[in-house]
Amino acid sequence: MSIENETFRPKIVAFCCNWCSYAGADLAGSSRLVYPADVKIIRVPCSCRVNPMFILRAFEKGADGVIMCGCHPGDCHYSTGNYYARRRMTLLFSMLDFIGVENGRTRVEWVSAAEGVKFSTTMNEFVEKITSLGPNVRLEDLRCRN
Amino acid sequence: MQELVNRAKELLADGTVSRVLGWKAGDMSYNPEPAYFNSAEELENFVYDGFCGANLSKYMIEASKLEGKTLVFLKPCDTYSFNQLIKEHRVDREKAYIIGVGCKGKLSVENIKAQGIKGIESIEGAGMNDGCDTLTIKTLYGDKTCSYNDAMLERCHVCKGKEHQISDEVMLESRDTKDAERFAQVEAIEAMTPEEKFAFFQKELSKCIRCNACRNVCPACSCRKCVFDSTKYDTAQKANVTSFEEKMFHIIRAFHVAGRCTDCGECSRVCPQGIPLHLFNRKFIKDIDTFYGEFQAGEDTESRGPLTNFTFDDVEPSIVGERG
Amino acid sequence: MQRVGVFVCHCGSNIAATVDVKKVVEMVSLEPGVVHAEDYQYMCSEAGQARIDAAIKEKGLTGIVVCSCSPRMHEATFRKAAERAGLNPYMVEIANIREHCSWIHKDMEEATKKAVVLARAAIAKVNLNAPLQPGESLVTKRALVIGGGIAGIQTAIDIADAGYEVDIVEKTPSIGGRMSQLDKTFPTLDCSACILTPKMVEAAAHEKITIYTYSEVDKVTGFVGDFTVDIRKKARSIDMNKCTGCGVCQEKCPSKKTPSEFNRGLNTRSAIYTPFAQAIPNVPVIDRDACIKFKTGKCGICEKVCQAGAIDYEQKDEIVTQKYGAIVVATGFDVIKVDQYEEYAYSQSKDVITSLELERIMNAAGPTKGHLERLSDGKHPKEMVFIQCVGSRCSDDKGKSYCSKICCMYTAKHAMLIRDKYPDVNVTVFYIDVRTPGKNFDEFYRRAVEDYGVNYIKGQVGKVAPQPDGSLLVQGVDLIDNKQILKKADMVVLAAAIEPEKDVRRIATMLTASIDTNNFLTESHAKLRPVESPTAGVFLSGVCQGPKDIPETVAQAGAAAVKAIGLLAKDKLLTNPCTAKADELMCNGCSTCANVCPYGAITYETKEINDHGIRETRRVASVNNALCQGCGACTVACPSGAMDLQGFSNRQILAEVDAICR
Amino acid sequence: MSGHLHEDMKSRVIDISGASPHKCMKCGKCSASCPSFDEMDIKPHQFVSYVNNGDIEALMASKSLGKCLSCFACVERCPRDVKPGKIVDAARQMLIRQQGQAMLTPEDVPELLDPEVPQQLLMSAFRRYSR
Repeated sequence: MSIENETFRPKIVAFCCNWCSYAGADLAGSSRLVYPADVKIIRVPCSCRVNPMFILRAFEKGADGVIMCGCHPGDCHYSTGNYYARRRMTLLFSMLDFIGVENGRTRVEWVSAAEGVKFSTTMNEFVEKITSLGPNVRLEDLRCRN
Repeated sequence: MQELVNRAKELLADGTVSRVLGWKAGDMSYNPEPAYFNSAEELENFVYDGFCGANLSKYMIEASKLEGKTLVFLKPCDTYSFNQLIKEHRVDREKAYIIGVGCKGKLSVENIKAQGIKGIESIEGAGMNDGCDTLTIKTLYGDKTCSYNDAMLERCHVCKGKEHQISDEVMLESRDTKDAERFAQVEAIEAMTPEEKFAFFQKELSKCIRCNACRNVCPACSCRKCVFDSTKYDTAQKANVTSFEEKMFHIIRAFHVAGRCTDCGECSRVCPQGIPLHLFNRKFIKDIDTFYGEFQAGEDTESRGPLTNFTFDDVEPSIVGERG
Repeated sequence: MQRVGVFVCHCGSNIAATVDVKKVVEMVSLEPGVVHAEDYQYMCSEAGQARIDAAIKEKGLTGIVVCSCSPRMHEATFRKAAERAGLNPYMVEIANIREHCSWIHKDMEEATKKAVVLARAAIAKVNLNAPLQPGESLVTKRALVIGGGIAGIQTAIDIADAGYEVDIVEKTPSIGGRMSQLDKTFPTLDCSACILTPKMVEAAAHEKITIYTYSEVDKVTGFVGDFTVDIRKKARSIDMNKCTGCGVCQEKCPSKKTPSEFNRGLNTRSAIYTPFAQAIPNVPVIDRDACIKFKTGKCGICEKVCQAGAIDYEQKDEIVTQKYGAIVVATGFDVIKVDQYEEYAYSQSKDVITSLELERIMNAAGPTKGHLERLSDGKHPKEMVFIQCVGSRCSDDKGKSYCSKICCMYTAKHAMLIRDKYPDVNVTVFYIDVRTPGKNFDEFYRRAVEDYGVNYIKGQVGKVAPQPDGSLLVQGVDLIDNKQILKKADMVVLAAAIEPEKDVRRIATMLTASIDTNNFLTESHAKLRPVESPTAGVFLSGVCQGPKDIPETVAQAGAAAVKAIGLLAKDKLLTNPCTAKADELMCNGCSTCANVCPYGAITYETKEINDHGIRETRRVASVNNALCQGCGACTVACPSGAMDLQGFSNRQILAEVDAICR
Repeated sequence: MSGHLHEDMKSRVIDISGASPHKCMKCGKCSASCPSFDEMDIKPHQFVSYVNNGDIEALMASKSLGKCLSCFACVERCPRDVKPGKIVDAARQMLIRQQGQAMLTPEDVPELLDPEVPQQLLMSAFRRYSR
């Protein structure tokens, strides 16, 4: 593989809740539904375990996109976790938009344990989106001294 | 101002309170600072004028641990912070005797300097009995004048109102100072292109020297130990240009106080670099109001904050992209 | 820093065909903390586990990373293996390089790279793992069964026979469920009531079983071993202790126009009613929407005729709160609405009926007293057409994607019974496939064809058109003969798809049990844990889990009972040690965490804290490990980061993030 | 004809029709619903096999193309969302394109308008007789 001609391959972190989305990703696997290897999944017990700091940290360390998947609202294994996660992520994403980080580098998708197809299509879409946005420089570079 | 001192002496004398929390004169006439007064004699140094912007509610966290009651002077906007601290069990209402003190808009010497006035020796016209229209500034280069309103802090132009949310008694008159829309600045930034937004914040945040003044003054940032000093997030380093906290500090700080910030504006007031830090907080407040209904932290001491609450049909995070 | 051992599984060719396992071993050996790395054909096999055991002992490993299939599959296996070798089981992390890597990527180089990254993340995490000890919680020795059909009844009897108290909650006025509506059962053709009624009586008479009919589950809190459930006993308007079940009230009730739910609306019932003669309990309820007394304040006839003085118009809903160790869901099914298939003219003609309606027509206690007759004119039919797969196996938005499983067999049953009792009736069945797996099932179907002369046609019906003469013109196709068929029929029977009871979504939400897109409850493992819900302490019985016939339902009911008994037999349960924990030195005591905790697991205590030499009385959070389920909502709500989640700590997750982004 | 061309025509039919022949479970409800069944040489339920086998030429040569009324009962009633009627429609379009003739142009339509004529008929006629 030559370095010069290497096309941009994004680094993508996916936080998946253990009960629905991680199982959905497993189902995508057992159904052999292909999505790019750029996506790496981190298992968390619930979407409400995802601290906005984790997402910012990923960006800071060079991630180009971060996606969080959880149970559908109403189906949370812990009944209410994803409702809190939904508010947190809405506000965080809005703040990132406010400081000029491109829309679309972050995403939340509700994926049930039965939705292997949805998991796979979501990841394909997300990788495509991030690839089109190119490498993430803004979050890495927010405070560089001029 | 003298009536405040007199009342404080009375309350000390009859044993209602053990000490007084107020402001004392600083080295210049425009920089009074928060201070405890334990006796009538000490109260001779007490001041209260247009430069007493400091929000004393956060000091009540420590004062709540002391023996006896503390008399604290709270301006209308400070009372929101105090209520929020009651909600979070950080201050003890029983340990406080609150005099809700009137406010005619607080001043910033930076705003005066920004008008090209240099070599300031003293400033007159900032007292509670003055007319609040013109400040007379004695400088090395002669007397200058400046309109009171032009010298006011940004937060006073979008004042939340003259009512004290909590108090044992109220003294001195307040004045309407609101002459701007609270969210106008936020909206102006929202209207920018992503490139412009990014350039704006990159410029502002690049000034940050991580002095932590914003954190230290913020009544919502009252954690015993801040996550930025904690080993649990690997974020404890200071002033390292490539570190995590360096880039994300202000976003995370704003997120941590989201739903709890009363918009008291102290962060922007104390920033030595003049970064408009209140913009982060106010953006969250605006979003919370639009997405989840109007909410003013500190209006009461019971209700659930917007981030510890939800409805089944809250907006999805994708609204951020859809809004365009 | 741990002494980490990494074990890379080939999973036969499942992993090894796409991931270069040798390369993974080589790469992970370079990671900090890794002192041992190897690969093996099947890590989960006994030999594979023995290798882990040996490496732990020989190399003094303190942390294990297994690169294999999903942790949902074998995390428990490898934890046990580590424990046997003397390591704390929570020092094991899994890198999922099968479902999340080898199975979805085609390019070996790419897949290998990704596998290495996933392994690195697991290594970074395990380096920060700490030994965890499970806590203990007590088990309430009582089970709740939701639903009083054959599934619920069988489960309850089996649990009660093992010596445990069982409560059945049934929303209708009587237990019995769908099976009580059936006339005969396949493949032996015995009468449904004859085999069900004794079971109902047995349940009712069992000293360990309490039956709440006309009742619903209102609220569920708690967790495995210690659920607290509110049961709403809806106002029956009858004092159950006084009623003798004489039935006079039902006879005299002047309001008799309400469609009978039990007879699928084919006839009517009175406002005060028991759904059917063998109802248990044999105590009526007053349908307050239909009762004249409740609607106008006048009437009160039932009260006057009741010799026992059992009528109580003032009765109110009553909430019974009870603790349970295990909950079995047996909520059953209903048939879908067929009026959406306009081509079958169900809503246009009374003589187009569903199979369940035919059951009632064939039943001696049904609306026609068991005589096969057209509902439009009471005439005896000569030609009957059965249409299979109505709403089953559909990929449109009207029907269900699954096979309803029971229709082929009950249609053969109906056809056979009709031909047996009325040899003058011609019976035609339009089918797509005849599916008869099951003991003596295909023989049963063949008997219908060979011995009873039922005319099976492979092909679907496109349209049923009611004719002016009252007959039905059926337009179908014979795919074998490649001919279109026009057939005049007197009755058409639709094998409507079955679907889970409407209530099941509400119940699943209360139980935090997963449910699939068809509203069937999800089992913990499709093959190996078919009667357990992924929510601990919740078990599945009957059609709520997927389409089943009676023998399968009864078998599954017994299996669910055994699982529940296995739980109830324990005095204590080990609790998940991955719970939240507050750092008292950092805690502000602000109550934010308690506001988001769904289990009420966080309380506050005011205690003396020694903060690096400073002694202070502080309000600090404390987590009840038995209540905490480890969701982590509190950890993010906590402004100071004092609250952390064991097993998924901030540092562990950040280490994974860092490893992935490296 | 080369296999490649077979595949090409097959994918063209699928593209034009938006049909999903692989979803068919051979229930025959399309043929059971078809008002022109008896006049067709290739029956509606057989359309999918022709597509699946790539035998589009035979389909294009079939009488059924002219016999199909485009009533779309088969499309409406198909439980698997296969759309057999659309396959015929697609084959017809391909035939017209091959012959390179349009028997109906948009300009002709206004003259043919008649309040009695259902719009659906016009649309299907247009689909059938124009390129």
